Amino acid sequence: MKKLINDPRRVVEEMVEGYVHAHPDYIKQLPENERALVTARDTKEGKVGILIGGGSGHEPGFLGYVGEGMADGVAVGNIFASPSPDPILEVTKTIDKGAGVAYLYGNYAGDVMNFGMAAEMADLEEDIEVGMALASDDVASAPKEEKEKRRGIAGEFFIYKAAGAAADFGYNLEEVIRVANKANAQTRSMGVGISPCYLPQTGEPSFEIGDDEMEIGLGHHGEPGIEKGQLESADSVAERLVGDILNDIEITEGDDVAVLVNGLGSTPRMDLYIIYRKVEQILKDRGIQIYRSYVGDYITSLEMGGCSVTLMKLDEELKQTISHPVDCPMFVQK
Amino acid sequence: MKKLINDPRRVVEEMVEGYVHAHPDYIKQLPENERALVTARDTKEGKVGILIGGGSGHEPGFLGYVGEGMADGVAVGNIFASPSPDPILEVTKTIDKGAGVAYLYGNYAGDVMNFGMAAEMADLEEDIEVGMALASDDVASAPKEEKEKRRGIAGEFFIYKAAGAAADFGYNLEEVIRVANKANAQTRSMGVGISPCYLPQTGEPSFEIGDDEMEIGLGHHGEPGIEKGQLESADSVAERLVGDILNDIEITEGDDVAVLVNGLGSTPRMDLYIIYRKVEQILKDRGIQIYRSYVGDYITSLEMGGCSVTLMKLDEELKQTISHPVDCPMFVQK
Amino acid sequence: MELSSYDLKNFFKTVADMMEEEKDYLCELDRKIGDGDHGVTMSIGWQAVNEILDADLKDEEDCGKISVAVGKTFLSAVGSSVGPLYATGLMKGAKSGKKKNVMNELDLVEYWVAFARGIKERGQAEVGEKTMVDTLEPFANTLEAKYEETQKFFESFEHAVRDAEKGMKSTKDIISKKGRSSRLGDRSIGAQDPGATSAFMILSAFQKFAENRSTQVS
Amino acid sequence: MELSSYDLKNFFKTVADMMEEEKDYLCELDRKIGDGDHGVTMSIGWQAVNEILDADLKDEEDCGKISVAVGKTFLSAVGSSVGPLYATGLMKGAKSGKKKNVMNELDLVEYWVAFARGIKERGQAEVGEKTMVDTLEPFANTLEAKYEETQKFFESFEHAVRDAEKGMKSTKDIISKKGRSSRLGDRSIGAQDPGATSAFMILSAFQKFAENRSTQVS
Ligand SMILES: Nc1ncnc2c1ncn2[C@@H]1O[C@H](COP(=O)(O)OP(=O)(O)O)[C@@H](O)[C@H]1O
Ligand SMILES: Nc1ncnc2c1ncn2[C@@H]1O[C@H](COP(=O)(O)OP(=O)(O)O)[C@@H](O)[C@H]1O
Ligand SMILES: [Mg+2]
Ligand SMILES: [Mg+2]
Ligand SMILES: [Mg+2]
Ligand SMILES: [Mg+2]
Repeated sequence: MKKLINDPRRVVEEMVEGYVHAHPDYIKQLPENERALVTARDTKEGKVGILIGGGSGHEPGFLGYVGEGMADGVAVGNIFASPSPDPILEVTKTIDKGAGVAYLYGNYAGDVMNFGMAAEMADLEEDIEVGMALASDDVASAPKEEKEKRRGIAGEFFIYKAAGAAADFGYNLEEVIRVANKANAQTRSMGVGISPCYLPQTGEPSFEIGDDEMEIGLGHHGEPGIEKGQLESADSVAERLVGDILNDIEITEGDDVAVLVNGLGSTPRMDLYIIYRKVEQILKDRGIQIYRSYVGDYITSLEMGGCSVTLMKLDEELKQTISHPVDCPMFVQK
Repeated sequence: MKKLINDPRRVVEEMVEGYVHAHPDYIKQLPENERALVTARDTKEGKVGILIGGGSGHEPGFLGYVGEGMADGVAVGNIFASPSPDPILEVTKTIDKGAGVAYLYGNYAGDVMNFGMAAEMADLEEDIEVGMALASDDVASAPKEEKEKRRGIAGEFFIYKAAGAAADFGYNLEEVIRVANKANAQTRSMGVGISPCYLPQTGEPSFEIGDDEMEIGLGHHGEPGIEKGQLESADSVAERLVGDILNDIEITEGDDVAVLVNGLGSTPRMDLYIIYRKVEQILKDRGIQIYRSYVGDYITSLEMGGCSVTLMKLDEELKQTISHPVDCPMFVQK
Repeated sequence: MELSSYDLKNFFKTVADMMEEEKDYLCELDRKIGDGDHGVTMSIGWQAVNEILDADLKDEEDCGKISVAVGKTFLSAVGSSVGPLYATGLMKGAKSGKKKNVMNELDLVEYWVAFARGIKERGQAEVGEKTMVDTLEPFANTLEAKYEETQKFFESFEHAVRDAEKGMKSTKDIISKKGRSSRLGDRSIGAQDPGATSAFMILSAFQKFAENRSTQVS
Repeated sequence: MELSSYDLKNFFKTVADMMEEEKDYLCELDRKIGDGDHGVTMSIGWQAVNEILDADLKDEEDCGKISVAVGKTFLSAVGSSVGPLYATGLMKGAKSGKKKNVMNELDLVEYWVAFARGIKERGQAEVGEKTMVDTLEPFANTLEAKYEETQKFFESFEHAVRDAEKGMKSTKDIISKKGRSSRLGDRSIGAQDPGATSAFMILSAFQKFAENRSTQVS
């Protein structure tokens, strides 16, 4: 393992420190809790607050997505570990503008418990209304019939985008949560890993993989996938990933989708665009229309190699949320 | 070497194909030459055309920077190889709006010859006025006295930004070139590599490096640097890089700078922000003011590990160019 | 057998030391079926506990308050899955130590039963789903039953820890149904659950600590 | 000795084949002091040449036009440093083949001298700067002088290639002053320049091709 870090035990603190100093007009740390970050811009009274969060090591996820049009605040966990309720609660208190706060996070045991505890505390101690929407877009992580058991991976990006826009549109908390849940219901992801990441504190590879192998359906914390296979060409990989998605959700001729080809950390943009090329061909062949595409590192796993493909099936409302402008330190859309 | 590609000989074609299909409202390929890409938006008559280019494998450099506020077109080379004069000339013809075209590229023997030939052809065959500004920001690549021999690395980003803004401001060709040259004169970069990249066609690592070593001052094509050293902490690396820069250009108390901490491809954002943290501390200690910071993968070397630090010393005019909004497929600034 | 607030703090320090030693092993287990961080998380949490024991809790003598503070500290430091789980255990256990400088054997039985049941409730897992509940549930059942039957603390605890160990080992052969590893299906078979392992370590550490304590005293 | 347009095309095909074989070696040289792509670039360029020889140039009989087209094709396909360099060489050489279906010995001497000098002019490099000019300049000087002196083509070419080889080998021991490797300073010592090597390969391939050609004919 080779990293440009100092003390492995302090990577999250130092990253956050660097981050807030790099973008002072975008983001600030709350004095109450250094893992609680909120937008530095003024947010409208009466707007639903959007709170995101999860473990560190997924940058730009999640702290990179605080800003206009997406989240108002983020709770930052240790590497690959849910934040504790404390920073979640502090962010909640700060970003509540009287309309309640929507918690958006991935469906992981740890996040469910910590965000759940924070929501209880927000209700009981602070009298703030909290709504929750969980991302469960990873097709590989449970059978179709048990979608609610699936984990959230890169598709979380679309859910933030949708809910962030909805809040900006002036929707109330219930409506924001409805949009977030709809976005999640319409979103599917499928990933492949070709090289592991290394936790700074252990220095060990997150998974073992042969020189000519790929791990299909792996989680974005290096959790084993559903199948180890021979490393194949970009076209075959794209076919496999898109195939699994289209087997899972009905998207047919004339439908509109948003596409995300997401790098896991060390995959060059070159490779991602080569994957995108095939994804586009497959969709085009089926008469599916691409409304907007995102290609790059959106939710990573440190320096893991590989990528995921995400499709979100769009109705008019979701199209509006996709087109809504965003201004975050790590993601800007005009 | 593990990559998500198809035929290694066709990576550039396939990447470009994926890229133009992913962002059809941003960019289009010229029918005359598939390596010639221009903005899909209308550009004002009378605006100086900004043409950038260089080898592939540096994405988002260079094709990612075509869009409003930066470049009007790009000529795409093979991996780590200058584009030939053909696509440069085709782009020139398309983006000339009667005010001439500025060629911005890094100071490499190949680019100098190919862009030079294209400029001659533009003049002789097409009667288009061409101006040229070369990036030579890499402190490690020649002594101070021979700055004109230095190669261009991540600092090219600032030069595109400055010249792109100047063209938008309505400056004429001479003025755009003046701003680009000033930006270059005020910009210094220094990089460090910790793991190699792999050319798709050879599958070989671009340089050899021990498990506990770093290569200081390496080029962004894997050219050897000035010194191999023990891999050190992020803070020491930041001190070394910034130290070398500040020994090379006088930036003192009260001066304003733009900062770029650039990842070479496989370095997590976490590590980049940890480097940034120290860079900011060093500058702050010296009373140098940070006007704006950029942290991420701006000009990469495929999946190389490591980073570079770039400082651009700002006067009022350069500040304006830094603040100017940009809308490119791989970089947006509001 | 009695346990003073001083002993209780010392026990928590023993756990902190142990987790430093076991962290690589716990990470290795978690790499096989999870995200490889269980040892790191336990280490971060227990080091934070270690610090607060020497600071805010230095002069605290209320066993209940100590256990609550340890739980909250652990949770704040780690979040993760095990933050809420162990924190809930420690906070539920705290009730039997409330306003006590010394806990007697019955208090201790109640403490550990509440610890185990609290975790189960928080995580909503059942035995057989390959989680720490596979360690904790048989432990709590045996401890409660044996102590009621025999009124012998050490014997009961020993039995309970033995059943905890069986439970922990049983996680090797079952398919995970909860937490990260639940996505693995058959591929989770053969790997022992990291949380089941750390839970066993804590229980067995307490057994040794208490036995030592009583030999020193007698 | 005479070379027909058919021979010229065959010679270029020989170079294309050779570059496929040598590409790994050339990349390896370039990895030491450059960016590791010289073999790849030569391969891409000469494969493109190979294709055009079978297509657009199939029925072309003007040696000048052939050489110009080969140069342009090479340049378009590769860009890079060597694109403009070799393309300029091929286009400058073309002059002595202009409107000729067959080139005689004097034409060939002029061709290769112009080839070498054209490259030098394009790259603005001097002998001793660790580039292909270290191969090409002594080659051209010897070829020109020897042929003027002896009027013997093969002997002169052989001498010239021998000096080219010496020039190529000399690049091992000098510090680079041009191109990517010029940033290396002392660290460039010990590595032979890739461009000097590929240039030598082309010249020596021509020597062999011409010798073969003349044996076949005689
Ligand atoms: N719902 C749950 N109920 C009980 N234990 C659980 C539950 N979810 C996870 N666990 C336990 O947590 C352990 C993993 O802990 P850890 O690796 O620290 O957290 P994370 O999975 O968030 O990385 C598992 O081995 C399992 O024993
Ligand atoms: N200015 C120059 N004049 C002559 N030869 C040069 C010059 N610059 C570079 N070269 C030659 O080009 C070779 C490198 O070619 P190649 O690797 O294909 O291009 P690049 O350096 O652009 O990757 C060098 O070994 C050197 O011989
Ligand atoms: Mg975890
Ligand atoms: Mg090159
Ligand atoms: Mg874990
Ligand atoms: Mg090269």
